[in-house]
Amino acid sequence: MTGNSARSQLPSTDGNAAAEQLLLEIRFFAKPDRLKLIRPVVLAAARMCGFDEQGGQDIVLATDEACQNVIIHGYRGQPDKQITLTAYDIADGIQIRLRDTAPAADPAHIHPRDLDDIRPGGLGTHFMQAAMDDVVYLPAPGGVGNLLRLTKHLPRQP
Amino acid sequence: MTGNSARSQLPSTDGNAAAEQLLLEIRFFAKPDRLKLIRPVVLAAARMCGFDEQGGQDIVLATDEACQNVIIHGYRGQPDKQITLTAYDIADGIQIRLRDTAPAADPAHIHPRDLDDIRPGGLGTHFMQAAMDDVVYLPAPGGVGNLLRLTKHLPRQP
Amino acid sequence: MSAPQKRVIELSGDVDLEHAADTRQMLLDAIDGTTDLLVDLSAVTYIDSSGIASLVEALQAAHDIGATLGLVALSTQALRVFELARLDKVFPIYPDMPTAMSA
Amino acid sequence: MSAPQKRVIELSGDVDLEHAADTRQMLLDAIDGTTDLLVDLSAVTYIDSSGIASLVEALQAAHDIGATLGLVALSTQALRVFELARLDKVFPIYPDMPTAMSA
Ligand SMILES: Nc1ncnc2c1ncn2[C@@H]1O[C@H](COP(=O)(O)OP(=O)(O)O)[C@@H](O)[C@H]1O
Ligand SMILES: Nc1ncnc2c1ncn2[C@@H]1O[C@H](COP(=O)(O)OP(=O)(O)O)[C@@H](O)[C@H]1O
Repeated sequence: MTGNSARSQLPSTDGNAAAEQLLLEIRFFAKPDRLKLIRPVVLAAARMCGFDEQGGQDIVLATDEACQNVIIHGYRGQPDKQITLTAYDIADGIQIRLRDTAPAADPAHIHPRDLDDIRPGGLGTHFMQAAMDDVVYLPAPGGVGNLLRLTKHLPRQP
Repeated sequence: MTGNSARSQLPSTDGNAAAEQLLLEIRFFAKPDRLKLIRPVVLAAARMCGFDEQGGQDIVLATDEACQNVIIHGYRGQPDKQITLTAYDIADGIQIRLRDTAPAADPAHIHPRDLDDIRPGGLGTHFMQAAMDDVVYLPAPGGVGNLLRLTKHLPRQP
Repeated sequence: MSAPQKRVIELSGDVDLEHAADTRQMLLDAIDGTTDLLVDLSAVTYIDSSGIASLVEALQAAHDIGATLGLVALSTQALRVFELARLDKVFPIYPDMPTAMSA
Repeated sequence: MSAPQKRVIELSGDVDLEHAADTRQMLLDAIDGTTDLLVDLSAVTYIDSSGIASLVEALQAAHDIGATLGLVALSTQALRVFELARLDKVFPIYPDMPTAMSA
């Protein structure tokens, strides 16, 4: 029932940093057609955290690629599984967290192809690394699934 | 903890209609600065359900006004309270549901000002009625709070 | 030009609940004499009932001192909101600044 | 015009995971002879790694039959994605259709 999730309380922080502020939580089924709903809200969150259009587009790309990987590799296309995305304003940037309930991924096996070995695929994790400052794969807090943390800091003021 | 809400299952429907499909669920704190994150995702959901730009903008306006009323009248500005928005593709249109945990609102007291009595305020509920086909205030399922259901059907094909 | 002097106030971005207090203050601050006012909405990306409320309050404050307040360069979204509120007949609305200036 | 004939394929909207199968099929279907191909990206609103994958596959299929495949009119976002993948030196990239046609 929808009612249950309405009454569980949104976390004001995850306990890490006093300066971080939860902007919103989105839950959606792990289907390719949902990504067009996620991109605009991630862009708006990036702008709210102070990123310019280019920075925002990079954050959108990284988040989109991360969701694609959960859909394809984590859930192997099962469309009834869900992804939970939270966006945090971390004062000097943004942090996006993606949670899934897929089997635990082994970070050692998650890496892009060699960029010089030109072939279709193998670029998603490269985009995530190139677009963000920090990409961390963690086990989901409290058990089943994965937590991916994407962090990007604002460029220093000149 | 964020982990709790990740494991409670998203409803595939609310039990009403077989044809309705949950597009996504968003939870956010009831603060005015969050509305700019909500508008673009509602627009994207409206486009996904088949609405044109004008229809999408009407749905965005109605949803935004509904959130404003929860922030101002429901929660009376308390910024630690939350709103849960779900968007459904109902095959011939869209349904937006807003849940809050504010004291039960009395629908008899919720109405716009007389449009001819020109003064600041009193237009939000008018915009909701004018932009949507159906606006229903319900008690939240399972107890505390309110559930607002905004429905708009696609224009008939010529 | 023989038309009376008009003061132009520019609103921009999202004229929404987040910015309602600033919008209201900015408009009311501008009404300090009998100069007629034009509110340039060309850079407004979104406007809602809170923005409309500020503009209605400013219109009434302008009328109180014998001034006028016109709206200029509304987007499709802004025009739609004024029409839904049936305020498109209450505010003078001009498509662009030259038209508004020579009205 | 003395340039060899070129076939233009137009991609539009979000060239993302949702449309990956269609994008791939459309591109591969176009590679049916030795005609050189130009992919017009001017109407593309977003492109991700799945779109890039289809274009890389099409490029390789074109090369296999001795044809070329160029990209035309990339948005800032699209160009950025090709640069991040270091594919901006692998694909011929043209700012607009006239330039691409006369190349
Ligand atoms: N969420 C994930 N769960 C499990 N494995 C993953 C995940 N993300 C990436 N991987 C692994 O990392 C590899 C590289 O990912 P990526 O660079 O996005 O390219 P691609 O998805 O096209 O293979 C994938 O092929 C997969 O084996
Ligand atoms: N969610 C709500 N909870 C309680 N009362 C509400 C709610 N929404 C609207 N109302 C009541 O309905 C009235 C009209 O609302 P509206 O047309 O949006 O104009 P305004 O918010 O400017 O007063 C409000 O003044 C309030 O008394």
